[in-house]
Amino acid sequence: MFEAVAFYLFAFLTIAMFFIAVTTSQALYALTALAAGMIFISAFFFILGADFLGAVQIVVYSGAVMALYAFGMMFFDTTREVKEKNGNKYIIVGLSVISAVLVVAIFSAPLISENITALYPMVEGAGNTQEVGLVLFTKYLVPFEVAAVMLLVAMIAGIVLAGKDMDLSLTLLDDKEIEEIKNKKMKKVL
Amino acid sequence: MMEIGLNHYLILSIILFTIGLIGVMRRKNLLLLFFATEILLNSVNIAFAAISHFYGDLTGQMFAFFVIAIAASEVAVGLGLLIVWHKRHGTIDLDTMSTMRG
Amino acid sequence: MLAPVNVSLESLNLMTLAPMLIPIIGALVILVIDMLKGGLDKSLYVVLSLLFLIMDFFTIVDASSIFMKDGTLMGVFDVMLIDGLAILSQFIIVGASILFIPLALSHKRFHEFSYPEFFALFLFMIGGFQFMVATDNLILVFVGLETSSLALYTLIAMHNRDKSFEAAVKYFTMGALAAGFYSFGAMVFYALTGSVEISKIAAVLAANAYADLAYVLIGVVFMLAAFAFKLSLVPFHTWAPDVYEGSSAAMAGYMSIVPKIAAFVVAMRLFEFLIHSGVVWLEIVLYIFVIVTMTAANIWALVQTDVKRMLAYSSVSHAGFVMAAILIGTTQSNSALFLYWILFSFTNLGSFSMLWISRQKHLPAYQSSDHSYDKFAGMIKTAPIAATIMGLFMLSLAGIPPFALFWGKLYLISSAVTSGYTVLALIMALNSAIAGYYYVKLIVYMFMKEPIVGNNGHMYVANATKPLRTIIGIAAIGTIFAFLAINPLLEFVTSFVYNSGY
Amino acid sequence: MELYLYLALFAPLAGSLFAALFGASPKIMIAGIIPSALLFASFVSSTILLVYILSGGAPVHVEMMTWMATGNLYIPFGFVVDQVSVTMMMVVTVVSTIVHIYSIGYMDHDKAFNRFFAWLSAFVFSMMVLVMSDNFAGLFIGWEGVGLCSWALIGFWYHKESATWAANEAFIMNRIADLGMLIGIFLVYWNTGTLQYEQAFAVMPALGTDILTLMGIFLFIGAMGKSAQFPLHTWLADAMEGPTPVSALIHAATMVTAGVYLVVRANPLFDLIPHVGLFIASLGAFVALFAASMALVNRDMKRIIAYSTLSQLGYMFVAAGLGAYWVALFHLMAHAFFKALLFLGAGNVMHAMHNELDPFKMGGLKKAMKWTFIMMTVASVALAGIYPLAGFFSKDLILEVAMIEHHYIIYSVLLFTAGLTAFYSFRLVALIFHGEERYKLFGVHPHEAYKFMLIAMAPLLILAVIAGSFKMTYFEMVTAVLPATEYHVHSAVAYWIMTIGTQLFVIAAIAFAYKKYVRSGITVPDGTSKMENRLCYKILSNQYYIPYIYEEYLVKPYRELSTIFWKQIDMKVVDATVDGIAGIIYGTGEKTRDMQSGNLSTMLKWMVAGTVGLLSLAVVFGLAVRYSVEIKAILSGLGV
Amino acid sequence: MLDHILSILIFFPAIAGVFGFMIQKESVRSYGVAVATVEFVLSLWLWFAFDANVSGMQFMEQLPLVPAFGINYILGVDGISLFIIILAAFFTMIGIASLTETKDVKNMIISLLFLQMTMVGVFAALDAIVFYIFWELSLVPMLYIIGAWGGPLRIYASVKFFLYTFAGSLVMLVGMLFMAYFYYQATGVWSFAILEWYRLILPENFQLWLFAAFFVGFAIKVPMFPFHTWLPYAHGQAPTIGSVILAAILLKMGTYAFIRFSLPMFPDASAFFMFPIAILAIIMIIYTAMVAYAQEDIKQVVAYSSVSHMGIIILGTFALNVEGISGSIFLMIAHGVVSGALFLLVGVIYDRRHTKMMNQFGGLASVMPRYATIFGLMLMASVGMPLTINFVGEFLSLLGFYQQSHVLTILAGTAIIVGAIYMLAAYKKMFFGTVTIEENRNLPDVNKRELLALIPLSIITVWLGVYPNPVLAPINKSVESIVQLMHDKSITEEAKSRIPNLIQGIEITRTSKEEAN
Repeated sequence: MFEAVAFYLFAFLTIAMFFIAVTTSQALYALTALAAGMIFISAFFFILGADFLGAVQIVVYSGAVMALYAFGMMFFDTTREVKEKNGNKYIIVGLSVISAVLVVAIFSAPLISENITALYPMVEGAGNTQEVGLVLFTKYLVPFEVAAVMLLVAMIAGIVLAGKDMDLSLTLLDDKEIEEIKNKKMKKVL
Repeated sequence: MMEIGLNHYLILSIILFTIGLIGVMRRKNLLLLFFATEILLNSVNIAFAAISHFYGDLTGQMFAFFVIAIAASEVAVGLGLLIVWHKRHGTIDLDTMSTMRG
Repeated sequence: MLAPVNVSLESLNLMTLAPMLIPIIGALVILVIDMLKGGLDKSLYVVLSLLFLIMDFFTIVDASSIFMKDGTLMGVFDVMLIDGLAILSQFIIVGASILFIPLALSHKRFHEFSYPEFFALFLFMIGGFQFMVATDNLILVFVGLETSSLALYTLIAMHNRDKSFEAAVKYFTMGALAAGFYSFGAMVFYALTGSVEISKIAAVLAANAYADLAYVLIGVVFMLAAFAFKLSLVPFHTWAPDVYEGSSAAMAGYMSIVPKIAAFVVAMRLFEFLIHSGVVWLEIVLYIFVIVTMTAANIWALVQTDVKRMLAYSSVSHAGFVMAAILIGTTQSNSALFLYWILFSFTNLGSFSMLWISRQKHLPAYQSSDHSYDKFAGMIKTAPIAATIMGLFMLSLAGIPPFALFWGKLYLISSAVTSGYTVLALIMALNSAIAGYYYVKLIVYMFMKEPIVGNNGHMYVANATKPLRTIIGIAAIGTIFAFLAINPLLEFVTSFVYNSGY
Repeated sequence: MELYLYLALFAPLAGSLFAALFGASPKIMIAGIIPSALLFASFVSSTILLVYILSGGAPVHVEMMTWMATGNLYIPFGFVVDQVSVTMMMVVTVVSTIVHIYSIGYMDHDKAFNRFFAWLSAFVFSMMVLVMSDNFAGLFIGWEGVGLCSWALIGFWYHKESATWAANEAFIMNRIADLGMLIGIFLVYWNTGTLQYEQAFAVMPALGTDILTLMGIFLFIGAMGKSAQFPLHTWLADAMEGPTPVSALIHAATMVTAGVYLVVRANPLFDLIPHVGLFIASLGAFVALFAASMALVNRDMKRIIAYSTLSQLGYMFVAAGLGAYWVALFHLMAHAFFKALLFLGAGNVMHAMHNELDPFKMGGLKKAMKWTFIMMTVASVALAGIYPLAGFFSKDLILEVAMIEHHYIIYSVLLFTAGLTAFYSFRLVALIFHGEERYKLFGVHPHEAYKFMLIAMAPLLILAVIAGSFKMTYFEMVTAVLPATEYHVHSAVAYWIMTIGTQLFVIAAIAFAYKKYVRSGITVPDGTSKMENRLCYKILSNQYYIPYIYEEYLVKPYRELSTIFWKQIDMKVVDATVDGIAGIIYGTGEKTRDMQSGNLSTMLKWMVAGTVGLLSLAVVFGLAVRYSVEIKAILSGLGV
Repeated sequence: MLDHILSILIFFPAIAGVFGFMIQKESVRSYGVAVATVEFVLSLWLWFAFDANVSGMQFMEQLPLVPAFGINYILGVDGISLFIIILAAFFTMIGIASLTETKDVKNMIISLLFLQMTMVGVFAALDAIVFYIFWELSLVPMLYIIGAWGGPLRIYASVKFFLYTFAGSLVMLVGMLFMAYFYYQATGVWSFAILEWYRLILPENFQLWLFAAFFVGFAIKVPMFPFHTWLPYAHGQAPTIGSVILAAILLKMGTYAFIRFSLPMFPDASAFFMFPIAILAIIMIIYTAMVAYAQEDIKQVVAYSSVSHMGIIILGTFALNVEGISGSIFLMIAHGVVSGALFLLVGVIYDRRHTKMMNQFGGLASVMPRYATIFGLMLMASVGMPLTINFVGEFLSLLGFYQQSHVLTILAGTAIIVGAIYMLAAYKKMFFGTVTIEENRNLPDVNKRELLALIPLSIITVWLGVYPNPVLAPINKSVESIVQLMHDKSITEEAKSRIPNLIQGIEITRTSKEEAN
């Protein structure tokens, strides 16, 4: 019963938040709504017993991602009202509704799954974080490491792209111009 | 109705996914568009967690975990791209972004 | 409480990680070198990357000899999967990368190559692709895919001009949507089978006799959408022309080969068992995809005015063509896919490299884009050898025998014929004919038009250096003398594909 | 004897090639003399062969080399000199030698003198191949060869539009007939397995009548073209655009008789199909009358003679068609002599009159051109068939044949035609040589031809007079290979009545011609006289409007249809379809490339749309599978 | 040396072409002539060494290419291909020798040498894929020649030529793959060797489909009505040398392929499709002849006349008997010589006046008598005058087809009439009459270089017309074996009755099969 109440409550809240996030014309609202939605989602994780995931959700999204976005928003100066020209709304509405209806129609039928054996069953008595840790560092060690690489890539990408060196494009300059600029820089340094 | 089953979570997930799709389609501001892609990934995460829960299997949680990591990386790269674009053009409206066509 | 986990190191088969680790280590080395001493010339990084890639290549050779001896190998908690497909695709990935990386040594200076990070990201990307193909775990596929994609977006953007940012943003945004599709699809499969490993998914679905076909289809739809994006199948292809146009020609050539073969391998793993289990829907949908992609992309390529954009559409069309192999799903067709792609890499890399060496920084008035057709008018008069080589690549792309791609087409169409896809074979053949037009169009410009006044032909090779010429030479030799290599290639590919059970 | 055969055959070729060497150079006498000499050699050889055959020698048969051999087909270059071919050889060599010598004078002032002799000798060679060949294919070589030379010689003065037009007309019309000939040859081959005369004819009696009839008809169609039988006759009159010696040689004496020769040669075939023979005879009779009627009013000297040739060819076909092959051949020979003479005489007149052809503009030329006058008169008499000249023997014989074979209609037609012949021949003679000297109005000063030309013509004159006396020798000779039917009217009385009646009728016609045209006050008709406005005159002078019909209803539609085929069908249908397909493909690209709007939002929408499309397909398919039983039931209920 | 003479013949010009890049621009023409002459001499040597008494393949060569997929480099000639190879060598030689083009002559000559490689290759290949390689490859130099040196519409014409034939041959490729698959099914081995394919007896419905697939490729190449419209453009726009080689050799690829592939591989389908194809051929003959009559451009007349003549070749091919097929092969050579010569002749006048419109001429016979004579000779050959080369072929083709159908042969026989009509009309317009245009008054007659090309052609025209046996006999020998093979292979009653049984042919077929092994 508690589960049901919590589910519906949070379901309503997440849907509402995300709906606001995609429809509002105030960027700030959107950001706030998104952040709220993310936190509400972590609630589902807790309900479902995925404590570790819930914590990660809050930390990563609300902490890191939202901070980044907020930072970005300030940078882009999108705190004001966002004006968006939308062409044909019917296409958007139509496509979304059709897809939703189709998928919902299929999923509203009960999912009959047999022959399923949990490969990494939850172990009685162990905390979720422990379980996760075990699986993460055995079975999913490689993906985990690759994810680390991915984060490294993202970091490098972020640094490179946002870095100052991008301001001046060597691609668009002739060799002569590049030399000149280099010389200037050298002088400044000296 | 009151018994919350897997299907409830799945349907919720689909609804959120659809909201994400709507956002992806209607947002013209790239930053806000990225929000929508976050919604997409998050909606799937709910489903993963739910399936994981109902099957008593950790793989779903693992998947969700990696999805979060991926989402975070995407934010970094996406914002990097937006910053560069914004520096050049002072806008992040994607309608300004159609020099190539045909 | 949790029981302690005992893992023996032998059972992990850490060897399976070696090919992927090498580029990653290489990338780290480059980053470290940059950290220790900045301002080093790009040539150092190029050679370093090249060395690591060659090492990587030999590791794969080693892996292939193990595969030939022992068959498919699983490793590291059965996450890694070194089968014939993985090895073949890694050969292509690393081989194409080896051919690509010297293109950085262009005569003119371009922004991205001034960054050591470029090479690091490049190697990370290769590592990502290698992970992607060497597993049947959807999680690792996803992570590998994203690693490489994120690196790729950055590499494109680092070209540092408006079009490349635009391209990167478009690619990135659509990629994010595709990632959403991918995760949704994976979720559905997980919901159905409780597993994210393709072999297990296949086993469970088969055990259930596809009782929840509708669910399976939903999963397939989203997976298909995600891979259709990666493989640029119509209508998920829209990024391709813009991204190719926006990025540097070398990068565009690279993109037309490597990410796609990785995606093809995953698609093969994922869809082949479905096709063999008699999911007629998938067959129909793939059929439609193949035909629409081939035809529509061809038709759009006809009307392009920029060669690079034309080649972009042509790559889309080739992807559709090769998608037919997955639709057909026999050993012959899967071998044909690899054969085709190997030959395609030579030719396509060659043709994009030709564009690359003719890259200008400032466009003259008559040129509307980097590589507009007008630019190549009368090339035979001003730069005859370059024109001839470019013509060769075009002929090969058009499937004129005995150049490389003809053999791929031959074998692929033959596989369609052998499996009873007669109409498909005919459509493929006729599409090749339509494609002939736009390839010939470039030849027409190069060989039959008068050069524009003031064009002394220097611009066609303005960006050329020895390494670039070497790469083009290798591509040209590969294209012309492909017929000598077909037999060993075919036997090699077929045995690998066959022994992997595809 | 083979040596003589080869000499007879190849001497003209050598002459032709010799003259051709100088083809592009200015006139050189030797280019005329050498071919003439070589032709004379050929004539001598032919004579030797004739003597040999006459003395009872076996036919000379040589096989020079293989021409074509494939499958079962074997065609050699084989030549045979037997009684029939030696007759033809004689005719050809005699007339052509004379014409050659004559031409040296006639073409004296022509710039293309050398070319003329090249072609003329080439013609003789072709004609020799035609008559000497021992198989149908060889005959066809000669057949086409003479057509080619005829084309070149009719169009000899190629700067004249009418000449080239006539040349092409002649060639094309002959081609139409040649198709028939070709089909006939195919029929012979596929039914007898060979094209050699001997073997083929040996097999023929075993074949069905239908096949033989077809063979006969198609071969005869070939003959109709060369011999200008109705309806392929119009080219002959137009062919008079060529130099007159050409008309004499080709369009009177030799080539046009090739058709007759073919029928005679194929006598074993035509013997088997008398109904076809009757058709040939009827057509011949019709043409005889038809052509003669056109000659009545014509005002072109050469055309009149051409029509007379046509008419005489009709006679020959009557004989050949009725099975009197030797008679046909005999008339062929006699006709060759006097008709060539007539033409050469006409040539002299033309020369004298500066190429004037209208006899109404001449008159009274007998003073200026005595010898020519004599020759032409004799030739006309011979043509009219007055005893004892050649025409009498040969032509009356044909009348007798018709009588004896009980084809009275043919007989009466021929008899009537004989009268017409006499009339128009002497109308011509009268207009040219008698009466007032109308030519003076045009300021012409006629002169007699070169003496050597006249001397050259002399043999013809003699032959025209005496050829009839060879009749019995000839009969004995040729009947060795041809059916030896002697044609004698059974009662002597009837014979005499017939002969004398015919003679009287002819003489009356001559007298009428003289009466009408040897008088003063004949003016050049200007289209105003009463007679000229009569319907029948108009019909005749317009050649029954046949050339007009051909022009209007064949040539023009063909030309228009060709243009339509090209511009409407080839360009606008066939080619436009191809371009249209390409255009549709390209146009689709142009129209749909806006799908790639370059706007990221649109791209994303496309992706979503693609996914939704796939989803709907999935749902439809999923439902269909789930409810497949029900759907099948419904479908079967609907009767699908 | 003789073991590899075919490879030498194929690749010598190509290698020479590659080396040609190093030659000075001024000397490249002499180089081209030298190479082509050597090639021609080699081809004559081939003829000399050719054993005319053997019906099967000679000078066979075999190298594995892709043995895993049954593709091997197999070469060989028989009486059918021998003479076309010689003709190709010959035309390349005289084509280069009489080249008047001065723009980019080096590229032109190198292209021609490459083209020669592909031409010889097509006719010497005994493996379907090798055949296909050369077949397709031949399009490329031709595309360049038409597109770079042609008239104002050259690009349209060349691209049309390329795409049209390319599209057709791709369908053919699918057919080949099917054929190989059937062979694989029957024997368990992949093979593209034509001689192996000959041994396969296919069910009739397979034959029909495969025949149709091959037909598309061949018919476009021939080109048969209604696929012919690329030809007038290609000819109309191509430079002289392009037209010459296109007409003389490239078109023959299609008809040759009919004889090499369609007939022996699908005898029942050939018999089945005989009448439809014959009707197409007749439409080709008459319709295109009429279109030719309507032309205003002399080159277009010759171009359309080519189509018309190809109709007769097709007809002869589908006579399905020795006479017809031999005739059609002979006519291929004949038409090659004659149309090649006619295009050269058109080139002669085009070089002088830079127009091909017939109304720009008239009365040329008096200005250029030698030219007029040679033109006249070729014209007469073209209309099928006996004792010229064309007649032998036309006669035999029509004769052969007469066995199959009387009425159709009569219709087809109108070729000799309609052919004469347009040719004579064209000749009249150009050569007869008086000179009306001032520029024409002082045109120089054919010069030595032109005569160098034209006189040998004239000699061949007459020589093979008078004495075709040296060529016809080997052709006949090979055709007999093919016809016998067709008869033995055919399964339907229709085909058995249409294709004659040659008693003495059985032995020959056997030996040729043995050789194939």
